[in-house]
Amino acid sequence: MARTERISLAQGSGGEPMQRLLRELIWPVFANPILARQEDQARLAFELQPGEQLAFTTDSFVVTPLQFPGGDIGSLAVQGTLNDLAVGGAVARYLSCGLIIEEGLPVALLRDLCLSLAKTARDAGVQVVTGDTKVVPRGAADGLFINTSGLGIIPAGINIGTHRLAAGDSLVVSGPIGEHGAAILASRQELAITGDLRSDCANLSPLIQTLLPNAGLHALRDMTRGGLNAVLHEFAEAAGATAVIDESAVPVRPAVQGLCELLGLDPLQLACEGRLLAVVAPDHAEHLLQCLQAHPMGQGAAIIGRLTPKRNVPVILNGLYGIERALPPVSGELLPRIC
Amino acid sequence: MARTERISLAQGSGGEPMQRLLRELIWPVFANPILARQEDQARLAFELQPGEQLAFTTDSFVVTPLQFPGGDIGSLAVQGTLNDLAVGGAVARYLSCGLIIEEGLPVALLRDLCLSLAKTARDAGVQVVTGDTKVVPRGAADGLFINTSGLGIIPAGINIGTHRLAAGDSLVVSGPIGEHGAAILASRQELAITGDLRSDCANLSPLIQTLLPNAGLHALRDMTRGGLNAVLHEFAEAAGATAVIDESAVPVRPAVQGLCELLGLDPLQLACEGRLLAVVAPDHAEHLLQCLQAHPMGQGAAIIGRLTPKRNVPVILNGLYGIERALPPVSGELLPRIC
Amino acid sequence: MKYVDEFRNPEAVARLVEAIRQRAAALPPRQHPWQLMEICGGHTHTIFRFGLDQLLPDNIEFIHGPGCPVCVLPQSVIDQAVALAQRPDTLLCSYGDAMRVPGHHGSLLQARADGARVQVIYSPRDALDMARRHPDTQVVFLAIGFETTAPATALAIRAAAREGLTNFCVLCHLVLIEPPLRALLADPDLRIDGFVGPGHVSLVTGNAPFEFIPAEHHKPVVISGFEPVDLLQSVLLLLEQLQQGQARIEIQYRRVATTQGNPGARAPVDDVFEPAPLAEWRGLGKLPRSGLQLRPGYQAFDATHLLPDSPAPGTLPTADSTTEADPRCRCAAVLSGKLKPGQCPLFGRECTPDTPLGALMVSSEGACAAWYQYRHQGPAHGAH
Amino acid sequence: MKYVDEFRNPEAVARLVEAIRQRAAALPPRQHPWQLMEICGGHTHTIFRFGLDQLLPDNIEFIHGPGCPVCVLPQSVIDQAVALAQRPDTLLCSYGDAMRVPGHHGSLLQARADGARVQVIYSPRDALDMARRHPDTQVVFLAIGFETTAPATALAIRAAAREGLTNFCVLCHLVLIEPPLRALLADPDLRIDGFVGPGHVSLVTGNAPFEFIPAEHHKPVVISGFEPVDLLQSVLLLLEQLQQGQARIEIQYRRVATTQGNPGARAPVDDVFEPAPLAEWRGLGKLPRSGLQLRPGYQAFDATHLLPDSPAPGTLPTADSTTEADPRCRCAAVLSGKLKPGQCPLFGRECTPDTPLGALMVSSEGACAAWYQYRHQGPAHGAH
Amino acid sequence: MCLAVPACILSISDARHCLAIADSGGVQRQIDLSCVTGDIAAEDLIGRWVLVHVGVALAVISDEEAQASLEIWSQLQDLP
Amino acid sequence: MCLAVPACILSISDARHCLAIADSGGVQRQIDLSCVTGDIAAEDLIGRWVLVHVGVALAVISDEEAQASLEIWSQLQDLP
Ligand code: SF4
Ligand code: SF4
Ligand SMILES: [Mg+2]
Ligand SMILES: [Mg+2]
Ligand SMILES: [Mg+2]
Ligand SMILES: [Mg+2]
Ligand SMILES: [Mg+2]
Ligand SMILES: [Mg+2]
Ligand SMILES: [Mg+2]
Ligand SMILES: [Mg+2]
Ligand SMILES: [Mg+2]
Ligand SMILES: [Mg+2]
Repeated sequence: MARTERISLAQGSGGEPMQRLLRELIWPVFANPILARQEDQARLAFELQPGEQLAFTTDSFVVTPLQFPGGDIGSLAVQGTLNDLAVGGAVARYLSCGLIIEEGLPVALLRDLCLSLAKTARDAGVQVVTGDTKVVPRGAADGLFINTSGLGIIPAGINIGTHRLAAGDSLVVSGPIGEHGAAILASRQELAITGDLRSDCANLSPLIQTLLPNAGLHALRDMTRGGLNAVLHEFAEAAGATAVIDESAVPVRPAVQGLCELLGLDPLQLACEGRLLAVVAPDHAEHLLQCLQAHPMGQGAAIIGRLTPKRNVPVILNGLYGIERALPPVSGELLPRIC
Repeated sequence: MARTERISLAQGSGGEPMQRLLRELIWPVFANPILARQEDQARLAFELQPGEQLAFTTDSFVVTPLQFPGGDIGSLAVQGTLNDLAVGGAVARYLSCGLIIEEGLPVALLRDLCLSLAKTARDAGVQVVTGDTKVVPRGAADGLFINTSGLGIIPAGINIGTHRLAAGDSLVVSGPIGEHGAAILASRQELAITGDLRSDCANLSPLIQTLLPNAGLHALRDMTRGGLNAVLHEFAEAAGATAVIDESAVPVRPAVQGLCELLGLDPLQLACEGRLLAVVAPDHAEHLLQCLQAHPMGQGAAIIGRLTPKRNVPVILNGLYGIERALPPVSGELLPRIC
Repeated sequence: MKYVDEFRNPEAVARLVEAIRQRAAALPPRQHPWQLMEICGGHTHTIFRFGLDQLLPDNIEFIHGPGCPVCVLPQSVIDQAVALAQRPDTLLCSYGDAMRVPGHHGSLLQARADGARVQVIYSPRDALDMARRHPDTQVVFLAIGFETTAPATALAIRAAAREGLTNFCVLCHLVLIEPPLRALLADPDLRIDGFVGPGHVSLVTGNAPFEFIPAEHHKPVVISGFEPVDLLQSVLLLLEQLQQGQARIEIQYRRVATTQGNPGARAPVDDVFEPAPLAEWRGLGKLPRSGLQLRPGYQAFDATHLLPDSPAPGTLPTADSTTEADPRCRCAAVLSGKLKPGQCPLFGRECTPDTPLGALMVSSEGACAAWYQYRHQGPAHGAH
Repeated sequence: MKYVDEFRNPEAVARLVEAIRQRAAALPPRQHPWQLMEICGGHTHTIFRFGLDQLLPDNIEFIHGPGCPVCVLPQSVIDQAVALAQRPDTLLCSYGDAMRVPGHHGSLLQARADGARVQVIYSPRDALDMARRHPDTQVVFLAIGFETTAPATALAIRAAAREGLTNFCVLCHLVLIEPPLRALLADPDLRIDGFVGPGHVSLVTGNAPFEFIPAEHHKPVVISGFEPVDLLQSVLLLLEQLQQGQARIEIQYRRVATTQGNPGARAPVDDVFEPAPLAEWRGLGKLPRSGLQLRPGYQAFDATHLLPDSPAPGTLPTADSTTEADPRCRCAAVLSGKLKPGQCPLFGRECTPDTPLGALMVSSEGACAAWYQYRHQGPAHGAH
Repeated sequence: MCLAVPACILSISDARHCLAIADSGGVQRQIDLSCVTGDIAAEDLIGRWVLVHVGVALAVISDEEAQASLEIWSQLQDLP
Repeated sequence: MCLAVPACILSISDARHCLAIADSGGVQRQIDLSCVTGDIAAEDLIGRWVLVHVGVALAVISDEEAQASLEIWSQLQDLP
């Protein structure tokens, strides 16, 4: 029988087939002494110095397709959670990993995705210390969903967050936007689009570490679902301010722009998975930009606008011809347009 | 339009419809000051005393149907994770909550399930401090999946775990087994079975707190997927021993037994969600049993067997007529039999 | 991108704006501004996206026309599409644009959330591919659009016929640009002075659908491209005609549009379709010979056969028509330039892009939707 | 549970065991033990679950018979079921028992993991309900079983016929108990001394299928219930006959079984089915008139019509038959009591419940599977 | 083969199709009575025990015979 | 209405059905050339730019006319 070996419901049953899956595929991939104890909970001999805070975050990853140019759901599941820790100034330490597997997923694919997850974690110096594996019937999930939760330490003295946003602050992006969203859209079979599109997904922590010493840094956010648009609205609302963006200053790669022209989409709404928006006091903006541009992950960084005292809309785009217009919030699912 | 209000993909888009969902449904339900900061990560001013350990666990909940006699996916998602913390001796403190919602889920149902989750957490004295909400297309999930990760503190001096298991130890269950699995099976439309079946799902922490002072307590496990059978195999393997069970000592409620007779299933394989197996030094077993029976959640507790030096199989059942037989591990999905 | 970036050049725009300003100043003085209607929603989109209306001098004003196939889609067609999508064996394929348009029982997005099978596609060929890949599924393609979009639909139907695909059919609401323009221009109060013609319709049709405008109404038409430089050039050409008292069709979009249009694009349409006696328009009512229907030889591809109360083959769906959902709706006045969107009493209150009541709020190309998104975010911020 | 717990009573069991021991001691001495075959897998299950074989004296031994409809299911039927389940519009409904049985291209469980639609049901009526609830889905019910199970299948088919359900049909592999017993008893080397008769077949059929055993082979038969007390009583009754040199049919399971059986259960079967000329058995090959097929009036419910190379209507599936997957398989010897399961060279090595090679390892009722699960967990632990 | 369980008829759920609700050890399911209503009306089976296989009642359990069966072993102690 | 984008023909992917691969700003998709091959063979369109709407090329772009269009504004500075 030359059947592709596939995950069966039995492997989620709690019995021997599941133990075998864990023993042969899951545990070896994530091998570390804490996980190896096979208890229901990881036991961490954690130490927190005075002034340090514990950062805790969770994200589920439901990307389709599971593998895409530039990454896969495994690497993304680590990067996304590490980024959510990093934008709070935290140094990531431990991850959990919850797999929800659809019956029928090829075992080889699952292994590749878990290896990718484990490698990304290892490269980032974090351990997957606790996990859970569920198998659901065909049609009850879409191949594989991964939840990761992350634990990290925010060093004493770090104080960034939306509470520090203020009118006058400069807005800086770390690179061209929309590349993850564009790569995912193009990867979907039904649109049958190819091109020079790669997800920007990345662990932003090393980049963020270089920014934290900047005394003018007020807040960071990784731009994920809803893209730059969503973070601008979130920050404007949190600051009680209006974000004014120079449209032509926003870096967009040609292929992303091309895809958007073809499908009638706005790059500002496309997701990123390895870009951040930094908000910084105006007199520290240049220095922050230089820090970003000096790092391989921030070469395409740009100052794109500023927070201003509140106006009638939360986000304003200053267009190519100097005309301001409102940037409406993302209003739903991204639908390609023909008109 | 008298449409049932249903979750739409737009509500997972990162844009305004999603913000509205979070603002109007999710955040109010979980209301607490840490979550209210709406950062990408919870920031916890955690303090660990010397000797204390941090316990970290994760579980995804994929139960069908979403509501069942005795509970729902929301309460279960809290109880399951709290139990995984508690069996390590930890006092739970914080939870994360990752929702994966299938497009089309009635909003009222989602609200009920979230309220149930929040209430269960509140009743247990833990806060949901970080979360994530995804919406996937119809057919890409089964209504709702919930991942929770939990953080707790293991007090200094607590040392239970599989490393302490030893031949000679007594095996004690906290109550009748298989009730969750039986209730779920019966709730599935395709079998069309009704009866006096209620999930046993419960937060075991209060019960476990009464057991921890017992110096002979070696290990605890909540019996979930694979039921008592799975935990016996896990413990026997970890201890390098054989578990010998008196079949007639294992408490099984009549309706659970009835369902098993009807469908040709073994109650030892049915999941529990509020029962534990305790392993205790033989001379402390009686005392542990009394502690259990003194607590409302442990009234049906029973000593069911013991760990013995390793024999040819990991688990042996001593039957009604004194004949020993091997208890094979759960070999897959639970399939009703006609012969 | 080539043929895009050059036509957005800020310097070119600045010079064109200056030339327009000078030309406008030379127009005869009058009380109300000179009104130019851009027929096509694509132009409306460009105007708002780049703020071109704000670059124009005070005495020149854009009026946003009826040329958005989504805005004019009647609720009855959405109802039919929803009914088809709800059939258990059926997959409804739709352009993204039509997904949010409300019918009487909600939109296709809502129907999908309720369990109907709906797939967003980019090209009619994608719907055809769905039918090929899923032989056990009845694929229904919701074919909307003007003359520009009809050829792709016709080509897909011809391919299905050639292959003998029996699980592919089309719910057809293809419409023609001339009838609504005629209806609009029949209004004796219409104040519009000139028309920016829809370049992408024209490159298929040629000038024919627009010839009645100068001929019968003595108003100039300039067939325009869709980038800022195109549109501003077209405005300039219109002002020149107005200044000189001329009224003829000019083509600004010469890189693709010609007087004759593209007969190669019309041929498959003529083969597959014929004019329908009546078609319904949201906001405009029923207009004679304003739509296309399948010719008798292609009846097998008519999805209305699958509907429970299937109308006589070959007629456009007209059952249960409501041309306007709310009597307070002022779409007609906005369309004819008598009111600005913000002056409709429903604007931004009951009528928003998430809950559109009138035709012009439905698609992001609609005048009210564009106004809402780019100018306002609700009435709390005032009318301007 | 009433009629269950009383028949598991340990005191009753102890007394019965003691009586058996005394009776066995009174049997004439001989070299090899007295072998009693429990025909039915249900009895095998009880024996292993309660360890009844270990309670018997040394000179009494159970031999596990062919009476498990899952164990004897040929690979070709599974292949057909898989092929049907893979059809995009088809839902295959199966008893849980048949899900793990391997065909040539894997089991139904594997097919489902690969994307085929398979639903586990408890009753044929549940399959019928599926067809009613999903009128656009072709529901195929994999009907396996002996005479006990045939009435439920017949009732479901009659209900479907009455309702005019066109999306319900049956892949039928209903078999009869007498032909395999005849085949077994035809073996001149067979050493079995008496038979524990299958109570649940008997309560439908009455004694008829077993009458040839005392009549033609002069061996006693006791029709037995399925609880320990039932089985041990039956053993006792068999020993009495053996001691007295008798050979007749006795009924221990009198609370439900009678000499005549239940004509009310046979009536729907006779209405819907007729004997098939041949049926295939895993491990036994093809046996004449050993199965049931739909009568001509019920051909519309024959799922084999949906198969690409559909056999002539009314014949049981026999294409591509392999009666044994592996030539080293010793199922036949185990079945006839010549070998214990653990003595097969494949047992616990290549042949395990997860990867069954022979018929007797397929279902948890199979002699080898029961032996494996209750006695051993692989060869590492030795043969006993 | 042929797992069958005793069940007590609680009520007739569909008289026309001879369907009843039956209880086995505390769980209830709809079963088909049509094979056991040759000599007895469905309603008269309420409170009686039947033997159920794949949702069909195949026999009415004779309590007398059951008791007789159980008495055998109590007499066994007198066995020689 | 009628979002259309310029695209450069890269190759003929299916000559029989007149399908080509075209590039718009770095992304490629299959498009249908059959409406623009009246006067010119499909292969001769390789390297040419067309205007694409819903996957169908509706016109071959005239570069001369495009340049002429662009020259208008450069002459505008001379305007009175
Ligand atoms: S606001 Fe709505 S109702 Fe009013 S004119 Fe605009 S589209 Fe029509
Ligand atoms: S071990 Fe397998 S092959 Fe051998 S007799 Fe048993 S079932 Fe047949
Ligand atoms: Mg997060
Ligand atoms: Mg995140
Ligand atoms: Mg984030
Ligand atoms: Mg777990
Ligand atoms: Mg799927
Ligand atoms: Mg856990
Ligand atoms: Mg758990
Ligand atoms: Mg646990
Ligand atoms: Mg998140
Ligand atoms: Mg589903």
